[in-house]
Amino acid sequence: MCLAIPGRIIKKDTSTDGLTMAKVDFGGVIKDICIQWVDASPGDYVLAHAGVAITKVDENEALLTLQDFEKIGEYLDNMGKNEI
Amino acid sequence: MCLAIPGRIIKKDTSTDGLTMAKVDFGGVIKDICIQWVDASPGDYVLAHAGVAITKVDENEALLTLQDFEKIGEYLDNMGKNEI
Amino acid sequence: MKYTQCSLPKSKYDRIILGHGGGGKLTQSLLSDLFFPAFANPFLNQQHDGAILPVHDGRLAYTTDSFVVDPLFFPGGNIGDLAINGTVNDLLCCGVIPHYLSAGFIIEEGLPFDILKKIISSMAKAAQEANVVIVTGDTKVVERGKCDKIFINTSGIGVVRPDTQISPLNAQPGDVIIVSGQIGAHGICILSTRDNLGFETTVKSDTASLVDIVENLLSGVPEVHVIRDPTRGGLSSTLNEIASTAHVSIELEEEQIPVSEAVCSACELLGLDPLYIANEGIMLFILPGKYAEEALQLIRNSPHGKNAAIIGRVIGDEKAELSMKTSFGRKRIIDMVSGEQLPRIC
Amino acid sequence: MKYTQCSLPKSKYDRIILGHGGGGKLTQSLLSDLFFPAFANPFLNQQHDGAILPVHDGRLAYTTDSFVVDPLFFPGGNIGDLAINGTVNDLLCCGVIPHYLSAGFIIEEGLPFDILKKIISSMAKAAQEANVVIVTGDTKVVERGKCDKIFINTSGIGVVRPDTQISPLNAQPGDVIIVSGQIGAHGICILSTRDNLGFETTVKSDTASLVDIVENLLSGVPEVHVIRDPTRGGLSSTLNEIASTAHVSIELEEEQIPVSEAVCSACELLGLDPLYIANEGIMLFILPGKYAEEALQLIRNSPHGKNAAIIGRVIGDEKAELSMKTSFGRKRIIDMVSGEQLPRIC
Amino acid sequence: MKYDKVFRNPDKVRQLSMAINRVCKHSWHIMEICGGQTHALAKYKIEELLPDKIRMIHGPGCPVCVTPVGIIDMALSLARRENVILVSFGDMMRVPGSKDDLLTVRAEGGDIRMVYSPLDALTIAQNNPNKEVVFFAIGFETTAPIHALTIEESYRRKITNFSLLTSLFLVPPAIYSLMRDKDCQLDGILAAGHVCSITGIEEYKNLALSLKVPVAITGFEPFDLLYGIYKCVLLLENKQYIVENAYSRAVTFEGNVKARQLMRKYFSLTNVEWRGLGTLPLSGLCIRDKYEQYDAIKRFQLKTSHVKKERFCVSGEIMKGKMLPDTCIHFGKRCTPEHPLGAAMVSSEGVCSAFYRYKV
Amino acid sequence: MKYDKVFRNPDKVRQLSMAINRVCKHSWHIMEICGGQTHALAKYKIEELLPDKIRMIHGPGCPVCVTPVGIIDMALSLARRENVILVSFGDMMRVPGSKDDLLTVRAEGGDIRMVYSPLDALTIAQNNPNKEVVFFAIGFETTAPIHALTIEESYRRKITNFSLLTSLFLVPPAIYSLMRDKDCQLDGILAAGHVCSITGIEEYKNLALSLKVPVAITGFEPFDLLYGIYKCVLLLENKQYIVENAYSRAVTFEGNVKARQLMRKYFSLTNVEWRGLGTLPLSGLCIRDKYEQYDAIKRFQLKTSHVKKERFCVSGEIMKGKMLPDTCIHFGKRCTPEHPLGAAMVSSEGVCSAFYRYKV
Ligand code: SF4
Ligand code: SF4
Ligand SMILES: [Mg+2]
Ligand SMILES: [Mg+2]
Ligand SMILES: [Mg+2]
Ligand SMILES: [Mg+2]
Ligand SMILES: [Mg+2]
Ligand SMILES: [Mg+2]
Ligand SMILES: [Mg+2]
Ligand SMILES: [Mg+2]
Ligand SMILES: [Mg+2]
Ligand SMILES: [Mg+2]
Repeated sequence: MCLAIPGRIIKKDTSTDGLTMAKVDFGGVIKDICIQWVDASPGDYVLAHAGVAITKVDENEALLTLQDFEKIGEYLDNMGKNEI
Repeated sequence: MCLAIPGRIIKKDTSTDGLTMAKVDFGGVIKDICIQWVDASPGDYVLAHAGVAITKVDENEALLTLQDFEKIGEYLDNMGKNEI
Repeated sequence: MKYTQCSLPKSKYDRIILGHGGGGKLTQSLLSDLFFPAFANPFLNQQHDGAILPVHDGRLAYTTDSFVVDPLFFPGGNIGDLAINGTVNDLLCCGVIPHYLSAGFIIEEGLPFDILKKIISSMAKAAQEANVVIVTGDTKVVERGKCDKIFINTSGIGVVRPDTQISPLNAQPGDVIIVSGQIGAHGICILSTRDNLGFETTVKSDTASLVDIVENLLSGVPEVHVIRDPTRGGLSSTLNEIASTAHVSIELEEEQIPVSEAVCSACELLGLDPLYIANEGIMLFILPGKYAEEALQLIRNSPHGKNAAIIGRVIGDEKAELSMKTSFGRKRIIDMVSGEQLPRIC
Repeated sequence: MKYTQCSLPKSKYDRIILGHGGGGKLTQSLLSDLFFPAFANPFLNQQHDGAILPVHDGRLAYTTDSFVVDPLFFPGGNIGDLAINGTVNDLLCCGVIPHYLSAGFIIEEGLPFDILKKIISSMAKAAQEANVVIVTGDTKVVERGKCDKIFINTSGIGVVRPDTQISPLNAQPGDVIIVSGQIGAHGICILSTRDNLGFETTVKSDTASLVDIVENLLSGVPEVHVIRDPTRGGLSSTLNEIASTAHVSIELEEEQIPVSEAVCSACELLGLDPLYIANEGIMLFILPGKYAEEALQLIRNSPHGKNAAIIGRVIGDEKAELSMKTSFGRKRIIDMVSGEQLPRIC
Repeated sequence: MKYDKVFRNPDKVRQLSMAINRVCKHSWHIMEICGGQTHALAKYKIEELLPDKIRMIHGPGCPVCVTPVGIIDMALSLARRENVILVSFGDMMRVPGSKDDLLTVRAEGGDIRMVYSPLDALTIAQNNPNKEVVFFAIGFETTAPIHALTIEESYRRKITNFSLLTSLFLVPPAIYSLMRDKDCQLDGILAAGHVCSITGIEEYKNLALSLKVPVAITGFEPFDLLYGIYKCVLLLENKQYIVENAYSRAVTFEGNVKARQLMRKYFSLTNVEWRGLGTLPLSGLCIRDKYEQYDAIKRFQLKTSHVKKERFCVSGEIMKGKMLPDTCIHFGKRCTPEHPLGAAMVSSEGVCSAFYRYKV
Repeated sequence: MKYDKVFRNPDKVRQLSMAINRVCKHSWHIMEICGGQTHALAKYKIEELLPDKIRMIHGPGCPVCVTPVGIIDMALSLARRENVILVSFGDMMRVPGSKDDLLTVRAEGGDIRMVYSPLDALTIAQNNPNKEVVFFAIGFETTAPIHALTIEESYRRKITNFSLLTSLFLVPPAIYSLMRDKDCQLDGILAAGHVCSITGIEEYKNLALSLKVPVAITGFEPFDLLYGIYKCVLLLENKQYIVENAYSRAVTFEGNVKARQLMRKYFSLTNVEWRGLGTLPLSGLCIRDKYEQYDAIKRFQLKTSHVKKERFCVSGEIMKGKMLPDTCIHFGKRCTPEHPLGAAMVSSEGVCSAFYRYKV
């Protein structure tokens, strides 16, 4: 459920008094997305679901995940060495 | 103006409380025509214009016209004889 | 184990949905369940992007027409046989033996399958009668409201008979004009179904492929100059076109033109002229006067040609105009109609 | 003498009205003012019910397609060049040299003349580029609301090159699959214009006739088994069809399939799969593995073939299925889509 | 009808033609009032059957042709409204207003329907309760009572979304106007048979007397036309300024009383503009104030737009017998049935159109 | 996004696969909650990268699949009304009600529109003021706040012709229900990352604790899925019944507070029926009485039609890990994506459909 994909905010739309909208770039495809639930600025990544940004994508956390993965790799490498 | 063609009343339509309508046969083509302005029965000919019978066709008068025409013919024949 | 409720199966859609035009499984099933069985022939069964057809040296005739008739079904036929007959007749007009047809369908989402089936089977039957095969096809489905139930395009290929030269250019002074039957039936039949102009009539569409007539004629008469089917725009448009293409004048005899009483009456009712009414099973032949009687007999001996008549002649006249001798012996110019013929009140 | 007021002249209608399809003078003027000059060629100028065409002994390929695209104009093309390119490509798929096209127009009353003119001139241009001539045609006009602005049917005839046998039946184990360019552009381009699903993208339709590629390929490689254009239903439908027609299995390599980033992104946004998206300027070639690299070079050297890639191979497998090796080296069945692909929320 | 064929019989037609030749001693300009008669004369080439001494003048009796541009513009503006269905006779569809015609507006998206009978417009109104249905009610005395009938029926059926855009004309005022022009060339008149079926003969008696012009009430078949001309020539030669009923199978002295009552109930006399003739006093009909909800002009507060007079057409002169259509400088050149400059080229009943269509 | 590609990197995926093989000592049934995850597992053939000891169970997290027949029938009946435009996500179009689906009703003439966002339905409502626009609002916690937003916006923009036919579900009650079945085979859970973006982590902590089941909050890319499985296996092997956030770039502890506030403002908890699972207490959301004008069921006084139980589908059993889709007697025979018997075959997210579509 809940197809959501990450996109980069290009520009906030300040023209309307209602919803906070922004142009969001999804890998070359641009769509108007409601961003009023996230505290994000142009350049930030958001996860958009059904036309609304449900969360900001935390790039720092992404890096932490990848660092954790590297540790798994190292751990396995060591384990591998030990086993062989 | 006023394209009107003769047709024969096939059947009066007694189903409606409004306009007096009839099925009228125009040489094999049948159309519903309003006949409330004419005093006509099935078998009678009417002249229909824009869906309404504007007059009954008087067959007797038609015959009289043709008789008059015959007289013209005779008259001309005689004249012709005289002239030649 | 606990069974949970679920929906009824739908073995088949009973209407065309957009997916039937999507190029996927539904399209495939439409082809394999309906089109292929109806039109079965080895060429179509190639299931290729196109059909590969054998030909021999010579000349081909190639034609196309789209059919958009409303209503789809009318006394005497439906859009399906119309689409076959129309294109077969156009090929016949080129003096060829019709061989191969293509069929392109544009279908409005929601068309009941039953309707489509009837149309397809009429097409198959008409094709068989005309001895042609439908060798390639295409189906598109458009959203509701974006087409009127179904449109059919057919194109056709025929092989030109050796030694025949049929062309509107060939009409020449001394030729006679023969019409293969009573005119105006198709147009009047369709008009009779119109909501606000409609009427009851026994007139049936004349839709038919006229292979019989053309074969009989061409096999018996050595020289035929022009063959044309006076469809949209009727006799007057077709003969006007021929006159201006061949730079000849054409003179018709009002009293010789076969028109049924019912067609005449419908025309008088609406202020129309039978010369401008569409035909779908009528051919015009233009050929040398010396073969006139022979040709007339050959045509009249064909199943579709019983009411054929010699209706006029070609004269060598700079004006390249179409005229008609009225019943009172007077000559009247028959102009091409401008746009659609509109019913008149005055 | 007293002059009385009268209306302004209307030298021309600026929109199509029903009368333009009536077969009378307005139809004639449409033909002589617009169609004949745009498509000028000696066959069309015969002004007959069909065109008479010379052919030599051999085999013909014959195909038809209707075009109902909405919008009429889109980045990269319009319905006019689409209608030419689509039919030319279908002929190319038969391994033939495309020669003659027919064009059948169904026009909604009210279509601005300017729009029609642009479409016609695109058709003329596309025909010229593909070196084909439009030899016969037909125009119908339907009432407003009974069609979506304009539909075009084109059918086409080509002459089969001697000694070529191109057919989906010919795919055989050991063959490779080559795609001529990046997939999905046309479908995504059209989808981006949809009212409620639309998005901004730089993706342009790929519409093009691929005569260049096919000529280069066939002149350089002695054996080509299958040529197909993966239009509606995309790569997956076309390859599934080939697999089931030829009773072989096909295995693709996910990583080799060329897709632009923008097409990928649009697909992710709407939950679609590029394998199922329509193409209009892409060809699939299936040929013996030994010619793979040579063929790839020939295709890449053609103007429309720069992004060509070898994307898979034919294997001799009873199942006659289409599968794909994912980036993780796993095999996945690629089924034919059922009906239209629908955008997903979940 | 068993008498149909008789009245087209070529032998009879030829005999009548001979008879006219015999009885006609002097030169006469005879006007057929009705466009339908103009049409039939042209279609059957009847003028060729007349002696050179007789010249037929084609009258103003085509409602399609004489409806002024201003009213057509109103119809076009109504047809362009989202909530309006404009209903019209087929012949009105191609008549140009100051810029467009109904066919063009329909092509642009206007909901315009053709009907055979005004009564069909009521059905359209009933089937489209959320739309305003306006019938473009053109006509002479023959058609006007039928329009009145739609008002009566609309009231009876409680239809509230129906109204008429009227353009209704009366024959006698036009004849008076034409004949009183000092240059007018008319000698005799063929009255329009179908109009007289409604109106009866009375008012033509007065007209014949006061204008000193013989009137033959004439039908539409070739026989009828020649018979009317024959009668008219006899009257002319005998200087009898009376009415002769040469269409007695369809016209009675009193006419259609019921139809006239209905017409009077809903319509009153008014000055109207005739395309080609200008405004003539009390020459037309309008809906009585009492029934103004049926009057589209009032219901939609329509205003006559200012109509530019950039192009001119001489159809008024043609109707007075001063010119023939093909002497108009535009005839067949800038003015053709495809692109009519003037109303007389528009309707197939129009004098210029009939001349063009059946030209030799 | 620069991290997109990274999370699909085949090398990393292979390394994770190896890591799971290493750490997994026992047999585990792990359920991915979300249909999107089911889809991705199938599309990337990720189960083939797992040790045999791990069996993935495909959970109930597809709103298209679990929406009951009765509500689909309501949508169909609304779509059939002349004055209604029914707006829906694309995936709902082919889901069978008791007799038809939306595609069929559209083919029959129903005005049914597909949108990308519920906000687009508001535009449709504004553009069609004379129609009732009903949005078929299906979803879990991710989508429900967006539906709430349409109510808020509809009020702000003074749109009075807009309402929602809701079919809204909550994940935790379904997990509780499945896990409490004594035959349930589930050991660990991959929570749905995008749901958790909204809900945060709190309630999953309680769930893990009370059900004694480890939970890994998991994303949707191949890397993410394997990373979540890896974390889950570690927890399982270590008997740690806690929540691990394996999708921390998109999920925070507190989740999306604003979205939840809006959701609570307009919706309240209710018992709902899940297609395949039956009615579960307080497992869904409905529009609060205060805003009942936005509730299509009340606005149109819809009644659940009686649904025949003639055919059966075992998707509920599949979700409990008791059966695999291809052991269903209908699978691939009477039940295919073209003619689905059960909901799980309908949506491409559905477990049977994913199984069928990506079958080896
Ligand atoms: S030819 Fe045209 S411009 Fe001239 S009088 Fe006739 S209608 Fe008027
Ligand atoms: S295959 Fe069909 S019937 Fe069987 S469980 Fe899946 S959805 Fe239900
Ligand atoms: Mg043709
Ligand atoms: Mg034809
Ligand atoms: Mg023809
Ligand atoms: Mg095709
Ligand atoms: Mg429709
Ligand atoms: Mg094709
Ligand atoms: Mg094609
Ligand atoms: Mg193709
Ligand atoms: Mg044609
Ligand atoms: Mg339209």
